[in-house]
Amino acid sequence: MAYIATIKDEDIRVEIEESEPGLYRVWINGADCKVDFFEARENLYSLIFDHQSYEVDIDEVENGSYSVMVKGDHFDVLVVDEKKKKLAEKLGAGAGGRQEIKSPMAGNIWKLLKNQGDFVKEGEVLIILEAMKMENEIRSPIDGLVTSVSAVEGAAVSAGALLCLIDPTEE
Amino acid sequence: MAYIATIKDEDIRVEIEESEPGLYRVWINGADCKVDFFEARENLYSLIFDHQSYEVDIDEVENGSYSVMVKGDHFDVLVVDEKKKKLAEKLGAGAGGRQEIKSPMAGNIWKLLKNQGDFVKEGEVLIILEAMKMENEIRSPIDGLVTSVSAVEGAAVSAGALLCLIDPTEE
Amino acid sequence: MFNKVLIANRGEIAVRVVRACKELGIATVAVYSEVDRASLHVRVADEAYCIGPAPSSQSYLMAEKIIEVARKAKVDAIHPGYGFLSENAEFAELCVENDIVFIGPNPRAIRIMGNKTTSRVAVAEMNVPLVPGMKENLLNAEHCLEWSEKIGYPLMLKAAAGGGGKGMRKIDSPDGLLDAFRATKSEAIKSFNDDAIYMERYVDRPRHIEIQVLGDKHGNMIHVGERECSIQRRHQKVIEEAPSPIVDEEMRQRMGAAALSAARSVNYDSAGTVEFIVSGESKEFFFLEMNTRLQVEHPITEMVTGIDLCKEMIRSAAGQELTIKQEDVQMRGHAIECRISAEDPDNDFLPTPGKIAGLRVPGGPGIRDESGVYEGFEVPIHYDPLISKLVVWGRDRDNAISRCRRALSEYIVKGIKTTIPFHARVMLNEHFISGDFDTSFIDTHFKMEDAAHKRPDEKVAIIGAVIKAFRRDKENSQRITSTTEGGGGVNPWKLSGRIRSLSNR
Amino acid sequence: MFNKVLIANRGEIAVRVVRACKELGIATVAVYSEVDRASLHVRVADEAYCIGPAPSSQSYLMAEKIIEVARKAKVDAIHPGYGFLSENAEFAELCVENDIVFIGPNPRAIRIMGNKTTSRVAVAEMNVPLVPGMKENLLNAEHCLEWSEKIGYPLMLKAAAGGGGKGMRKIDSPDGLLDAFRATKSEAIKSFNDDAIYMERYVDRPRHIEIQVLGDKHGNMIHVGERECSIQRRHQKVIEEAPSPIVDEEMRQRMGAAALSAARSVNYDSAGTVEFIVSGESKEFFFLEMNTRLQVEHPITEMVTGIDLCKEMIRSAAGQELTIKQEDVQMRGHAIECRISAEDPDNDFLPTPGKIAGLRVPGGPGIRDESGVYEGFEVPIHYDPLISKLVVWGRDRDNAISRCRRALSEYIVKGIKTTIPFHARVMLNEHFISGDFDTSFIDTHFKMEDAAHKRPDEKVAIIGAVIKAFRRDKENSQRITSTTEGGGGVNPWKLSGRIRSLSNR
Repeated sequence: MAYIATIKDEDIRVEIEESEPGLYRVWINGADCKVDFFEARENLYSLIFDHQSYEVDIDEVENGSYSVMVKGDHFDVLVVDEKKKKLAEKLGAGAGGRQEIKSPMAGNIWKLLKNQGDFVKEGEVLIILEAMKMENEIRSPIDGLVTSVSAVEGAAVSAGALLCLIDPTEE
Repeated sequence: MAYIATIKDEDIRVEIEESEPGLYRVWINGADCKVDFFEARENLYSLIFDHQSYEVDIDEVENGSYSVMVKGDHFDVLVVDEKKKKLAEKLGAGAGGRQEIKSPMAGNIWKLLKNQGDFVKEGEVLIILEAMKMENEIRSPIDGLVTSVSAVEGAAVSAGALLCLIDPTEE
Repeated sequence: MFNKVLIANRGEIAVRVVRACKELGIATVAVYSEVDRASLHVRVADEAYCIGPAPSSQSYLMAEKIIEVARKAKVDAIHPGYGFLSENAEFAELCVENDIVFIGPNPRAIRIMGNKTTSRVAVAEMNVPLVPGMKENLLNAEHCLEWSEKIGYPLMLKAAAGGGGKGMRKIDSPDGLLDAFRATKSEAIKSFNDDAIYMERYVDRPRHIEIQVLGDKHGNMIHVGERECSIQRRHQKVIEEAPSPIVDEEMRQRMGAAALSAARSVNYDSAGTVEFIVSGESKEFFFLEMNTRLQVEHPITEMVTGIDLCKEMIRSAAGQELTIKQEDVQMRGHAIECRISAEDPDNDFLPTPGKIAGLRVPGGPGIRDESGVYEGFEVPIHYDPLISKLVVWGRDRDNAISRCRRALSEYIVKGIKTTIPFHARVMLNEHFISGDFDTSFIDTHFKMEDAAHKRPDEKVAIIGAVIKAFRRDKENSQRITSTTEGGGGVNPWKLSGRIRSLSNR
Repeated sequence: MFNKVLIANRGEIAVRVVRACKELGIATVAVYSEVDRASLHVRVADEAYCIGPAPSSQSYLMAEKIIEVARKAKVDAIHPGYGFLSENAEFAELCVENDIVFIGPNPRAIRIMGNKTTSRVAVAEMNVPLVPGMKENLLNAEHCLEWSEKIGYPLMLKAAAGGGGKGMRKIDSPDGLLDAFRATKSEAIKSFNDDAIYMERYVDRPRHIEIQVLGDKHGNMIHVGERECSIQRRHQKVIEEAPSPIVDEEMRQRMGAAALSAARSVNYDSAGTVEFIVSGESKEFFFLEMNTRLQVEHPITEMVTGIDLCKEMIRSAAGQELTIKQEDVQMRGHAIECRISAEDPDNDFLPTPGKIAGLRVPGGPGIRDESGVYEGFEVPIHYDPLISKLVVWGRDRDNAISRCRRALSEYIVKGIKTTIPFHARVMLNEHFISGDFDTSFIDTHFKMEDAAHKRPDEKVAIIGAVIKAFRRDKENSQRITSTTEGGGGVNPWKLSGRIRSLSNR
């Protein structure tokens, strides 16, 4: 089976087949390696390939999006079935468009600096979130118009909660 | 609700009700206490009652039979719904009878010392099991007749596997 | 000795104090806020009392409430840990009024050392060196020029009400002095609502080095060596070590003597720390402040001296004499502490409260784990992000660093991001390894050097992720198959579509 | 220094050696049997090779196979750990023949010390004291009477081929001597197929005390103090401590000198241990044997001396000179090791292989965890039951014991039973606390005293179990309700009956 792995905007084609339970043959960058893949505990794997032993921490953050830790280094890897990727590309990527601003962590809304109807610049602070005795600024990723604000000052929010929506504007 | 807890052959009546989620009122030995019961992780509990804090390790070994560890001491507690217990007592305990000899641990059958048809004395060694470089003797709990042997010399067995059956005899 | 002690704190320091009490045969009472029922300190203590809602102003800072619990639980003494009520003289007095021993210094020492002005006056009388500068505030531009000639360049303008690294400005030459004078004043009023500023010498390549002292109620006092605390991020210590790479035995004795003088100025009678700013160039040292409590970083001193500071502090509060004499204090080897926080080092140290889904703590020789959490614990959003401290001992600094690197490689926290990878990278940094750094290291040098750091295992990460994706896809397709087989009347096509769409979310 | 080292072992000692190598910057190669794929040593090493099926005779003892892997992986050296091939002179020679350094002493030292007779002859020449007795075997009853007069009572009759505490008999007076002579002979032939027996003085209240030595290939050799190993169960050490409660500095130096003489008799050039039997009465000590490897209990010596024995052993094998001189060796404080085994102490120490469902390792000051397992690991049935070692340091013996007690109270292993509760009870035992014990302590004194031990928390156990039962019953009844509500066409009565019967199994 073939996948496209995307890491730091680079696409890498990886072919894989299972030779025995837990043993995989992987073709990457032209090289062919045999990998012994063992789940030592949930989301923590012991990989042995070419007799090299690695402890690899792999969490699937969202579907196909993996947060990987190897020897203290963190990697974000997006893995997509090659066929699906091609199909998706044919259908077109879909415009960037509306930005959903989500809370990067659990916390309390300290201050709302922008309200519905405000124009904001890229990098401008929208909301200040308080967690663990620290103030954390949440900034706009684009120039745009704040079309809706769901955050309420003083309220607690969980990680990933929608805070507001910003529609792109062209000045 | 009322339970009968049996510990070291002594029956103790315990009444219990849940006053709030995680908070219990327990009547035991005439005393009444409020218990804050929190599952810190699977089968490991933090109990606070009368402001005393305990870490208690409770595993349900079989239905109603609990293996409990408090501050390094191990207790076997059998807990039965009072109503069911009374019912069971009415129906009669059911004769002791046939003994199922089960493997107390995973291991290898090292030696079979008794075969089907052999008479054995209480305490006589039936089987020697080998595990972790140690030989472990499995003894007969009663005087009786070996009516069937399922263990095979040299074979691996898992914990709880049936090794043989012994029917009581009267000399 | 005490029979029962209440610990008015939470997290790793509360656990630390419970352990010390257990080893001394003292019963312990934990207090906890409503969100801390599941906290480790509640589980390890002998007794536990809920004292209010999550915000510390309504729980851990409620002096009256804590005293009430202390009376109810009939404790002999209260250990405040660090933070919260630990440097609150009124609380210490309240304890005394209620016949409860406060495990810390006398209230007067807390009060004097808690204020910049009174502490500087007190220690100056004992001839403890202060950074050369003014004792009063700058009146006007002329006054400013006049003092600049006395002090010389580079110099610092500082807001009198400042702190935590805010309201300071370094001036290199007379050119910008008057503009800076006005700017600092205006900043000071904006930030602190007080435009008083003063002038001080700029300490070149400043390092933060502190001396641990230990006193009892019989007038005995010793110092037990220094800690190097220059590795800071935004004026917060993140890595500490003992001994300091720049302090030799002669300097240690001079600093120790100065620290003892400072402590004697307030009849200090507990464990405490005298902080100095040290010039990395000239190695001159100047009094900064005294912390009248057990510090976060106390374990590194324990590792090199073999003295249990927490136990000694409790013993001394109970009226016992110190069991160690100055001449018995010997440093052996080198210790490093890494503060492990629930913060994402790859994302500007954003706090990462949440559930610790998995935890593996390093082991083996020379490793000490000072943790306040456990697997399954939900790190709350209400308190500071320190979840544990990794303390490492080695025969010398090189051995300690290589051991620390090894330990960090074993340390796994799953579910939330932590500063573990950050520490691992500092342990590989040339400047850190050479010992050549000052308090600006992390925010300047390290940041730059770290950006260039190589990540050799990208291929392993890709292969791991692809195998995981492959296994998931395979499992999903098997689930479809087996459901189909066992599913009886369900239309397999519909089902397959439903599961696909779930797995594509 | 080496670039890469193969560790020909498994479990905690393999992990220990990997850690030492990592700290020295040496790459590591693990070998593992088919059932050990999931073992911790495989996960922490840089490389890993499977060497065969589970039985050690087909894997960890396969010298040729290990050498083959070593050549393939291009390692410079092999560390054998303890057990398996560690005291196999042929294996050490095989390494040399293949240009691989064996991390241990020269093969001749292994061979001589591996044999009771040759080792006694070798050390006797260096005037190391041996238990007074015969060097030959007893010929007949007359010979027996003759020697009994030379040696005096009480005396020991021992099978020449015996070991591990078998084939020994203590004789208190001339009355039973000849009967015992015949009985021991007949036992000897039954147990060892060899009826040779000899006579030795009985050492009163025998303690087992050993001296750690450290040598290099340049003729340097030091001793680094003693370990008290008298706490044994069926002749297996279970708790060790350093220093010994009965050894003072003068005795330490005498024992150290004897140990160095013993080691010099074979030009010892690595880490090793000279074991002595010591009379608890007279404090006389006698050579027992020399172990030519790193011992299980080496960490306690590391804790009190600050010397990393494992690293020194590797450095010395690489041809480096010892970095420590005899005069630099200083013991600080007291260390205790508890061997944590997968055995059920409440059930005659029955082995308990199986899955570790939960694991919490103690932390805080003075604790060292030397573990070979992790949460989720399945302890295999094929190897010895040691899963980890808890090593504790304290300022003195009392502090070490109270800390050990505290640490054991934090230690949780779920899924399998372990010896943790056993250790906790020893730490509360009066005789142990007073230091007044000999090698028979566990099997005699402790057993008796332990049976009487109070279990104050029975009520807590009952309440916990009842609440758990109540919660389960409540959950079951809720499950019935909710299933009924959502269940559509299913007859609720039938369902309820089914679930009840399940929950009654």
